[in-house]
Amino acid sequence: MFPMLSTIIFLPLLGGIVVLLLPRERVNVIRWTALGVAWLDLLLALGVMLAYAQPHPTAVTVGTVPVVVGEASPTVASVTFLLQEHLSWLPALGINYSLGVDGVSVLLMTLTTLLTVVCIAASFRVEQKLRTYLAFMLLLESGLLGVFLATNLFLFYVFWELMLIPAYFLVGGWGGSRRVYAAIKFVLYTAVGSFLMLAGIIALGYYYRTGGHYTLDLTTILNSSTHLNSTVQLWLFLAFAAAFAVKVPLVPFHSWLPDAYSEAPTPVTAMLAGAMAKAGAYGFLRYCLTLFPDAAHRLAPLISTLAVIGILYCALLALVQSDMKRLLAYSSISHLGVITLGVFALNAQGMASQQGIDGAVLQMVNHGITITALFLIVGFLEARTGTRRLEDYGGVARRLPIMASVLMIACLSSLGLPGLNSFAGEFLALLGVFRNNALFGVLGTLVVVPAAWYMIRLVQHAMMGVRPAGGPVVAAERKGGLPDLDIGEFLVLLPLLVLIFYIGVHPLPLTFFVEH
Amino acid sequence: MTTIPVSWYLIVSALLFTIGTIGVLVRRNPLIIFMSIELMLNAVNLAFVTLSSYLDSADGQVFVFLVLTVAAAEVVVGLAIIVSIFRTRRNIDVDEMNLLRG
Amino acid sequence: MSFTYIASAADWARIAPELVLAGVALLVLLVDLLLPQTGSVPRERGAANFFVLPFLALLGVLGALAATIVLFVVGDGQRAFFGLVGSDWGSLYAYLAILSAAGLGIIFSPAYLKRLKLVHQGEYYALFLTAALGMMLLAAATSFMTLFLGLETLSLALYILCGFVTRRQGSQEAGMKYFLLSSFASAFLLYGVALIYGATGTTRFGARETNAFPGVLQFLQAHPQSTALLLIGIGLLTVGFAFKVSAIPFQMWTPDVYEGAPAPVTAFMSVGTKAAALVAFARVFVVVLAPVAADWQAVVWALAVLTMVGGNLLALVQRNAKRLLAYSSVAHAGYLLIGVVVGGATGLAAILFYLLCYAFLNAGAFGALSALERLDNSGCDREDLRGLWFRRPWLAGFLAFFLLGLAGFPPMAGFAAKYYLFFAALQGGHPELLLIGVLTSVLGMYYYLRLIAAMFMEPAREAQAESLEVTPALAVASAGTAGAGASVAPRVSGPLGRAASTRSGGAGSGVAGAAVAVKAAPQTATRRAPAPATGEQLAEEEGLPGHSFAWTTWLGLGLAALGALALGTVLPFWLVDLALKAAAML
Amino acid sequence: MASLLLWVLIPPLLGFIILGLLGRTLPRSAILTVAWGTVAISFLFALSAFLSLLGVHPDSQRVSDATVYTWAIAGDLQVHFGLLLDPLSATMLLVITGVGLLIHIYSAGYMADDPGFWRFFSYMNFFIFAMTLLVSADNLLFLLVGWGLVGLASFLLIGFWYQRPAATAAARKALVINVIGDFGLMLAIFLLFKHLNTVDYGYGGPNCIPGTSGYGVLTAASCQQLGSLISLAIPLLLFVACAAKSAQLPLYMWLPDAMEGPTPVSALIHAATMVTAGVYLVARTHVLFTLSPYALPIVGAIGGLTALFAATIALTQLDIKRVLAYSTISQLGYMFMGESAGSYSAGIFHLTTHAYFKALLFLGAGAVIHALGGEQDMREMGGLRYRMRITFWTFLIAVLAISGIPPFAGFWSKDDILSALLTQATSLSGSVRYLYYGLWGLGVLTAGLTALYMFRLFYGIFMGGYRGSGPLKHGHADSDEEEEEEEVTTTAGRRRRGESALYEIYEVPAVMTVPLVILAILSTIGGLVGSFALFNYSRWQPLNAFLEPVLGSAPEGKLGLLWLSTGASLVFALLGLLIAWRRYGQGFVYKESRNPFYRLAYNKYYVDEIGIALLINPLLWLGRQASALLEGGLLDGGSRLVGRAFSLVSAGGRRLQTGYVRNYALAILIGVVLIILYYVVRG
Repeated sequence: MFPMLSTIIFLPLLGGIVVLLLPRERVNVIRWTALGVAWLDLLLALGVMLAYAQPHPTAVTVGTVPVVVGEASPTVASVTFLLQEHLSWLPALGINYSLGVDGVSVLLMTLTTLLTVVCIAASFRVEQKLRTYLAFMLLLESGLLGVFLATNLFLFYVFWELMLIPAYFLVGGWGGSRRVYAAIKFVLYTAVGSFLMLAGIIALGYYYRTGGHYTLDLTTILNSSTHLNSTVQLWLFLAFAAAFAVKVPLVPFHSWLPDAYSEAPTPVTAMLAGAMAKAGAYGFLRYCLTLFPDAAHRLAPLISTLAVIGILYCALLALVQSDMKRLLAYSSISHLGVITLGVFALNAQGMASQQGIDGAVLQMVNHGITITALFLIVGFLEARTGTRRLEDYGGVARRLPIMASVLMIACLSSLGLPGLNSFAGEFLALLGVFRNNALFGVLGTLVVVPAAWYMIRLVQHAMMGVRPAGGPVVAAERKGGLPDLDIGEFLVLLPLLVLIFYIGVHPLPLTFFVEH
Repeated sequence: MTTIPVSWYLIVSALLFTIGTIGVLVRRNPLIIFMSIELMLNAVNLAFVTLSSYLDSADGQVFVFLVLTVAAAEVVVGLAIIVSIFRTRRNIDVDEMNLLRG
Repeated sequence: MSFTYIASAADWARIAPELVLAGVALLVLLVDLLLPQTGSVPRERGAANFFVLPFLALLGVLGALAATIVLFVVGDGQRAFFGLVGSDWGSLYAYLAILSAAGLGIIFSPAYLKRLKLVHQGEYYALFLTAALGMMLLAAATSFMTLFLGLETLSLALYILCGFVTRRQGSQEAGMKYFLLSSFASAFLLYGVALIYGATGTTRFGARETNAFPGVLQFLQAHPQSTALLLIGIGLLTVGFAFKVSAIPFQMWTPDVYEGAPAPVTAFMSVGTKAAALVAFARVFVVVLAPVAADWQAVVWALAVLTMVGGNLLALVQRNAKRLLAYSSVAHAGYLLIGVVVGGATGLAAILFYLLCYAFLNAGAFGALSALERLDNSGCDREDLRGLWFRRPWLAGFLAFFLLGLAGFPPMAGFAAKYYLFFAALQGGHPELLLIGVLTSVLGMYYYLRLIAAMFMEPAREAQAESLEVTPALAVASAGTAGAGASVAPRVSGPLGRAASTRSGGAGSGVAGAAVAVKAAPQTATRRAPAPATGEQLAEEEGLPGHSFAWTTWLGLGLAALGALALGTVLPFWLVDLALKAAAML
Repeated sequence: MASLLLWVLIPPLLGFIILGLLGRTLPRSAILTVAWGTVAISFLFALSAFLSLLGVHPDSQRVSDATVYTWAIAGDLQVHFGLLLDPLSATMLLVITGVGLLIHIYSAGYMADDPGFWRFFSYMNFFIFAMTLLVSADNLLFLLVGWGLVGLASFLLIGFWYQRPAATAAARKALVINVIGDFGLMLAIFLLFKHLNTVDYGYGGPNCIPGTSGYGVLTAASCQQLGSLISLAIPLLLFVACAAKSAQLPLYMWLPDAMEGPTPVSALIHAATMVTAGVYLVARTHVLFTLSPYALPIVGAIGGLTALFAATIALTQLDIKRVLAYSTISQLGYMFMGESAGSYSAGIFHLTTHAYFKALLFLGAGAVIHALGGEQDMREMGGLRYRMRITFWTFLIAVLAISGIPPFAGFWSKDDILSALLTQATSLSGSVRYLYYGLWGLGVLTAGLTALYMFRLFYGIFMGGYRGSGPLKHGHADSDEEEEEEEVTTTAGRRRRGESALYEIYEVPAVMTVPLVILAILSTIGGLVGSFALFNYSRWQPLNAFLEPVLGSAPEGKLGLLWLSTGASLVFALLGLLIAWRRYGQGFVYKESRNPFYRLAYNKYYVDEIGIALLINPLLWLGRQASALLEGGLLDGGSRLVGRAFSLVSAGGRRLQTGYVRNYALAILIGVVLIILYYVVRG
């Protein structure tokens, strides 16, 4: 069988190498090659998505996740991986090259490829060290895709770390003035978590041994009759959660994020916020929940509490930020808290809530789309005026009507306006949470109020109101340096806008993927 | 003939070794330091022959030869290095050598 | 007190790799004498000299490598010379690491020697090979005698190599320090050996699987209770090994020597010595002293922890890349000691696997630095590395690659190695070592990344930036007109590259010129740099006709990178199995 | 049949899309064609839907539900986008599209000079779409969608002149407070789903079997014992949403500020339709409100207090639109009072008539403002009856209607509410009946106040002499381009005062007066559908009867009580009129009053200031402190500190590395000694 998933993962990597080898002067060739690779990958991903949507009799059901459907009838939903690829790598340690997709990963895979296309297209203005930049972008895509598609924990970890390298270089190499600090902080925070997860993975393989045989294959582990005792589960859960909690991030492990997001070049920020943050939530869902159900049950209140604190606390922080990117960064933490909350919406028996999971996954996709659009618009603005401070802006909607409209739409999506994409995800996730724990549900839902406030504040301060007396924006405007979105920029944003509307109006296909 | 107990030899050897060690620590001239090291090696040699004789085993004696040879080689190399340093610095005090530190 | 033993042909065959090396080492000296003098250029400085000798040395390493592989396949794994030297897979495996490091070190050498105008290459390569020989002997030793012999052989050769740059005081100082301290530590080791000899009556190790050559192991198996003599012997032995693997608190020589020594030598010794000493360490403690493991485990455990924590901590504030790597190698020694503590087949296999991975990464990193180091030992400070990426992107890229590998990022070898080692720790019942190792790795990540940040994310200092920013066009032009400076991009590092580089005068033009543009930039810049501080050195380096052997550096870097990548991705598939088998046979 | 509603929904949506995408390039006529045409089509379909319902017999069959598509399936949650056609939604649709159409027409004149002409109409179309979605959705989720979208439309239109800081601030306030309502609504939906496993309304009577058609929160509410807490929580959460949307205490603050939007917007959204969504929601989900005995009294109490509270503020305001805004709040309170009495149809009835006369009031005010070039201050008006005759007469009708003077529409609907309250009070036992007596009293009192402030407004605008200085040169529609100059002309325009300036004022064009006239007619006769209650309650009230299948029958009152109630309210209304006439009949004279109560009301009881001081500022302060102390200090500083600590240790260790051989040898020796010591100690 054609190794479709491997192709999807490694195509960007190869593309990156090709890009590196292109002659430096042929800037356009370089750009279009990178974009072409990203597009090709997106098409492949879409192909897989379509194939997945077909009824699949050959699906291999490889394990079960307890999910509660309905109040009274706890049932068991199965985890089914399709398009599996398997290659012995280091069988002695249970390390294999195994890939597979299920409904969740198929969505995130497609999201990642889409965002890469968008972010690479948005990077056409990058001039310094273009080849390397694009190569790193593509490498980042490879890493992310690997994270979403790996079904062996070792492989998962390899990709998990692999995506850190390009992210580090992209933040540090092309970022703002405090880029080095931000990049190193980002990597160190992440590294503490990931190394703990590494310890956890090693231990997991160790505990899931039969005879002298170790295994790290998710499929084998989920089908294994070995049941870890709850203490072991607890520690392993914590080890894994450390990595995911930093990546998502949960408060108080989020300190790296505002720095990294605000210092990174905007398309990179968009990638980080749009796709990479999802890796953490995905990890919670795919690993913490399924591998350690008892521990998840015991610790769900803790994680949920952190998530709720993060939701409200970061919303509060977003209210007072004057740097647009920092504002979006905090809003991002806040929204990801809802996703985490949805994932950990366990009921009294420790069963996950289907609405919670559906909503969380939906929200991963939605947040990816929305936050990417927001960051890109802010980036476009910054490219025109050289400033991200809200105080410098005001009344530019008249010069930038299209940009203002697009920003408005993205902000509305972000604040969870019913009828747009984020609403669908947040509603389902919070519904699931509320059902199983009313308190968390209420507190989580409360976020809509500050979210509306800071998002509207962003739109209004940036685009509306009175034009400031002076400052960089006015200066740019006087110089005529304040053109509206050009066609290229608009095309970059267009797919995101379309999805914002489409998913809002008709999220059924996405929930279909999650549940099948 | 009264035999001297083995332990006496070993104690002498240990004493010699200690003296050598102290020599390394307190002297500043690399030549003397090196001589102290040679003293340590010879202390080891004493232990080897003693034990060889005590255990009735040839290994110890072979080892002594080995150590002697190596020590000789070390002298060559060591002196070469010292000379080379002396040529450029006109000074071979080890306490003057802390270009590399930290 | 008499014995007869006649060495058989099989004995010689079992030490074939060592023989090859020894032979080639002598040959190198001989050839050095015979090389013709070309015109007014003294013999030692002749172009042939820069090519023939390293080539020959490399050939020797390759020959030894071939012999090793042959032994892997057809060797009987028996001990040679009455149980003095092993030819088991464990030793052979160690050879692989040592020879890889030696080979890489040799490949990095010509460009370096030429740039620093270091002559006397016959001695250099001969000593290089001798050091490798000593290491192999140390790794293969199955008797304290051979062990001592190997140890001293490698040490003696390295003393000289460390002090090889006679015009650099740091180098001399390094040689001196290494010499004094190493002899000092050897004395302790030797005393320990004597005491153990006293306690057990033999200096042979004895094999696990046969009783053909009974030794310490057999004695201890028979008398597992430990005497004071034995314990103190073991303690002193520990000191000797700990010194060689540079475990804390015996690590102090490491940074000084690594910094002072010529970079290619450091590349070689940092890996080779460590590999040889660790294999010997592991063999003596894990295999031979296994019956009294309870006695020494705590000490080694403490050493391991101290070294992991201390090595990483000390590296944090280092600003010199060479010193930083030296401390990092201390830290890596700490990780490796986990394998000794854990013991068992997995522990040993983990050590072996780690060593091979580490060989490529560390040798590569130092190799990259060898292209930067100047005669006065400057050029490797973080300040100097700032903005390296903008000046020499490929070099910076390689260095970053190796640093990331050392930091333990997949898919480079460092990660796989660490994973296996940590796995061994857990399996061997030492989860605390796993945890400590994992957490100290975070510290490690910081200083590696800080260095990378300096290269990639910080602009060069003002003066440097101005003089060294060279446009590609300028570089192309210079490749064409400056002539002598035609150097090659890494990917044309074969014969083509050599041809291009030896051609002088207006050769590099057209496509070739564009291809070399990447590499030529810094060089041109160097030539144009007016910086008075380093002017003298630069002028000195300019005296020689360019880096006509720079391609060897690229070759070395490429090989190291390839090795590191392959070890991290493809090879573990069977290499770990191999290491496992090898470990069982140590 | 319900699928007819799709054709009510789609045209305005299409209009919005067309205008939003292409409006900038279209000529005005095309914009108007699209904007009017789509709403007109919508209206026609709403009308036909209404008529088709009338054709169905018996009454109880007047429900039709059509599923358009499946929105999402998540576990046991199934959400379909479905349309519900029943008397309630049909009535609402008719009001929305009808009044909407009139206001669309009117706006063509009002907004004629505005550069954002196309944008205005696209937003307006969007509003019509959102509002029709809200009322025609057949489940709570899409109600929520509509609920959010009307909030958005309101936000967009309040902040239509986005360069005015006051407008953007008002828009933000409106949105955030509306989102608080959304929050309540979401929680209510969550609670309902948690206990009933559905978000559909359901139709066709009680149905306790999940999954069957017609099962829904409304039909299944009584099936489960929800417990007193939950059955109170659900209506209260719903009412949070209603209070936010319909500007009830304590969430009313946004509505007066919302007057920053163009006046047609105030008429359509902030008077006639959107703000009544709360009233609609209570009526729609009245089943849930009856689950707990405390829910409706609470609703009533809040409504009553709001009615009085807002009326007192309205008494003192000078900005004519603000007077109308507070009046709207007050009237909405009325509607909730009516619903709290169990007479939901009374609430809907008042909603309908209120839509007519309040829209008329706003449009009239808009005409005045338009004629005066943007002037909204009553002190600068007066005597306009001479120059704006149509506006004058229609405004008078509206004032009479809202004041509850027979036979105008407001009289009937207000009486319906008051009598329902009295009926409820008498029919109940226990202490709760005193509440209803109190509410009735409040209602009557407010009726008087309403007449008072409305006539004050009326006299202030139209009667007496002209106090202003002619129309402002640059209109309300502040131009997009040169806002700096605007400031200058605003002050320059105030040079001449008195009668001569009056002649610069002209009646607004026909495109604006025609809607006024139509609305005036509706305000006059619109109450007749409920007029016969006074004579025979049960048989002669068509609207009541029409809505009965949905809203249930209102408690039947005694005829005597009805007359009592009517009489009282009429007396109070006339009293208010009289006072207003005495005080302002000769023209409005503004006097700074030192009366503390007056000051209090004039400053809107300082609610905004208190809210800012107690809620907003502390929150922002907290955010800033957290940003500085926790983020910058604790977390960032903490991680720096950790790094610093490691560096210090490292630097310390580095100092040990002295470079002296002998020190190194000493270190080795120390190591040796330690190891030997270990072995010695260990034995």
